[in-house]
Amino acid sequence: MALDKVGIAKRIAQELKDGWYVNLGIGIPTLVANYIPEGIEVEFQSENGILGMGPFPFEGEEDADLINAGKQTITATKGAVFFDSAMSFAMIRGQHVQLTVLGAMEVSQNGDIANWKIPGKMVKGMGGAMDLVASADNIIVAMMHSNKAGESKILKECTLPLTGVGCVKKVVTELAVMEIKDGKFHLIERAPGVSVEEIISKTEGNLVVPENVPEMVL
Amino acid sequence: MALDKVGIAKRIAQELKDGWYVNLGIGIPTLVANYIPEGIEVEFQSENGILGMGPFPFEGEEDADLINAGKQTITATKGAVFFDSAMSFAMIRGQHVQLTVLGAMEVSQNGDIANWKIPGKMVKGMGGAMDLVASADNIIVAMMHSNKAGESKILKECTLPLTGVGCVKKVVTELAVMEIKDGKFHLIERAPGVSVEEIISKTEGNLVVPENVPEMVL
Amino acid sequence: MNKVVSNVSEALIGIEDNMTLMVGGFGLCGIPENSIAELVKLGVKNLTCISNNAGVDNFGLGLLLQQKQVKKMISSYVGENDEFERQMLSGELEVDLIPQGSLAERCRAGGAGIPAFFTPAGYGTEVAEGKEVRVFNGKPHILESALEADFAIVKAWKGDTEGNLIYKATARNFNPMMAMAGKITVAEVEELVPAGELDPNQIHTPGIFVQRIFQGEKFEKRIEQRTVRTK
Amino acid sequence: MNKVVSNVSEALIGIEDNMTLMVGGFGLCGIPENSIAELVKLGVKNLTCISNNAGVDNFGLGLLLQQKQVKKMISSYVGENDEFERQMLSGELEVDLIPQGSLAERCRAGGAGIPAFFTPAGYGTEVAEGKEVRVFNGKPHILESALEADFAIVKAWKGDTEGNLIYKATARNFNPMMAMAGKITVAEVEELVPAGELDPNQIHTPGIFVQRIFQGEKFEKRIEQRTVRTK
Repeated sequence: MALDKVGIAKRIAQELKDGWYVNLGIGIPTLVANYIPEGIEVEFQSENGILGMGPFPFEGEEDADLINAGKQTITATKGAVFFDSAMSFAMIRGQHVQLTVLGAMEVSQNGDIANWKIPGKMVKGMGGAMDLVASADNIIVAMMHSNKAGESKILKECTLPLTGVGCVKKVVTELAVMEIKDGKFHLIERAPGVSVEEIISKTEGNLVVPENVPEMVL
Repeated sequence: MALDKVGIAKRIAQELKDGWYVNLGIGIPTLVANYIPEGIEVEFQSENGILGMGPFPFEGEEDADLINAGKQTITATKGAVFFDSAMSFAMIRGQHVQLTVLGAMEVSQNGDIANWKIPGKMVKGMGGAMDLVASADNIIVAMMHSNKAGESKILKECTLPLTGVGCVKKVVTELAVMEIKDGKFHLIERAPGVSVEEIISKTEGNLVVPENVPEMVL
Repeated sequence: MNKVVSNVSEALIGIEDNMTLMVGGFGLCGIPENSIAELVKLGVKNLTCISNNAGVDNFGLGLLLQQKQVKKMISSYVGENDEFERQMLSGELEVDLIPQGSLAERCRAGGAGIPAFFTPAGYGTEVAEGKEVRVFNGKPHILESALEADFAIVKAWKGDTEGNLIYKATARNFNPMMAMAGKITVAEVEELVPAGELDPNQIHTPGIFVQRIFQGEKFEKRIEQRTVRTK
Repeated sequence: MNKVVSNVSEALIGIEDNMTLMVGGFGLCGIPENSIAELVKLGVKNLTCISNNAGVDNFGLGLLLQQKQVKKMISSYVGENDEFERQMLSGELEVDLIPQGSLAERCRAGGAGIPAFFTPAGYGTEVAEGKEVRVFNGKPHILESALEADFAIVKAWKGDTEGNLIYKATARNFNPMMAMAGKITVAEVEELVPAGELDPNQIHTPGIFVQRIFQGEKFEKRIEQRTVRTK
């Protein structure tokens, strides 16, 4: 069965390593913070100016001056730090953040990503995404395998304006975990109960399928 | 009679204007802070990281963590701020400091200045001087008219490695106040009792001398 | 150096049609509410606004968009601001969208006398069009230029009479860099104190960057996405 | 994220001959005294040191110069350090002298992922030799590149177990930018406190830049120019 958003977040959380600083984008990526594996410690950076982002505040304890990049009210952990946007992107551009998780409209087999604009129709803006994808060594995309019309978003080439070029290392969708290398998607895991055939049929880009594709363990 | 160091500092202090942020170099320029004209308020920046530099501390109140760019123990005024070196030079390079006063070994008639190195003999380093002279709109040099061998330091062209090009606006020596414009020195004032002839004889660079050269009023 | 002006009207004297304004804040967090309200009242038009985003439809810079006072936005994010998106898509509003980190750094560069710098952000995208590309350490970068503004309008938590500013939590965001890059920088603060009351070690924006400061009359501090958990 | 190491020896593990070190401080103010003493003890050689100056003959980085442990200095100021000047003039020591503001900005750039930027400082001087010149707003600028180091060694006033740092007064100087630019950044602090004790609003160096932190055993804090007035 295809994963729900929580499932995707849980699977991505397995990628976290002890001691990492992590930037989580808006949407599914934000949920990753709820499923940190036991025994490891990570710290969350939000590009609007906090390192050490904690959970949502208790009702009545919201502070308009304390939000994340999604403009949600948050809390700060012990040892947290606030800073300005230039310092925040110094951390990001300077590769001090070990992992970036973000959403996408399209990803291509050479690691291109598009997630900020549909010409003539919709413009959200790139926000910090272009800085994040151009800088981070380790980028995981959390997304749905297909759009609402059923068309694959895992492509040979992106059709929408790009956010970054050749930067995505791994994609986690409701169906599969795929690595991107050598200009191809490599199927690593499939969602519990999802067949390799379904993944192949919903993937437009070149997909390398090994003999044995293990199911995710969530 | 030629001015002493204090005299030079007093004359330069007359150039201060209300509301200015001012950077004073090591040596004679430092003394300028003691002669701020009455009724005006200026604030002193020291490039090692303080805005609002106050007088020397009282004996026993020195703080090793509170020094100026000359490594002298200082105090901070009310409303002072400490910052790092990048921020300090952001102020300087970004032209937020209205006046820079510094010393020189040589100045030329097109406003070049040399003050950091005598090849093969002496190297002090440029410290912040190159940033200061390249950035400041308003640079006054405090210096002696001649070197110890009696040779003019007010030159057609500098002979020593330059600190900056075409940047000096005004020079105050023990003998004279000179403005630099149109590739020439312009004699503005002479020290009390110093003759125009003496100034001319000690100035190697082209010197424009008006009919009437007033004495400084200190 | 006393930078105090008596109110928001005095603080904004000199702002005219066709000027470029930097406005601090991220979403509705850390925005100069009082100054924005005054800009609406003044009715200045054809403004170029440099601001990470444009608030929401009915608060923050969204108010200026509603009144059609803005000719051009220089921002990184449109997000949930429908009027912003509508004016942009219809061509009524010029928009220069740039990566958030580049925006922050370009403001800082403007204040710091650095006319241009290289960044990897935006390489291979629309953002790089017409910009110089150069490879450093095997990685392509694009040359970005400094941003400056006729007025920078920022909001701080505390400020003193010398213009020294301290921001609170994530309300700091773009305010410090914009404060550096304004020809005239106006700071509205929640609490204005005499010089000497703030710890000189703990100032976020040194007063040298601030020309005018005043205590804002009222701060609504609207929350855009109220997310909570239950005890 | 606990960054605490038990002492200076543990803090400097991995420093080897031929490495590039950034060392914070301005004169003798804000220098990592304990780490410098340990470097002398370790006897590592052929170091390239990036530091605004080299202390005095018998304190600060001057100690490493005396022991001939330094191959190259990248600094802005020699000043009153006679041994530094002597080794430089005799050619024993390679020296790259660069403007102080460029030095600070190049360290920041190294930490901030900005490979190069334009500055007016040094145009028309020796410093500009071999560097690209470009005119912005009618004024010539030179292209300066980022600096990075194998280790950055900084000194702070207070630090917490997460590596967050606060500096005191003008002892801040180059420390924050160097902390950003080290592949491994070591911070020695006068007072080490548990995470959560420092105000998150008032941190100068966020812990993300610091890999190792320890409380220095002893700080002599020598004063270079004791200037006083009498009551």
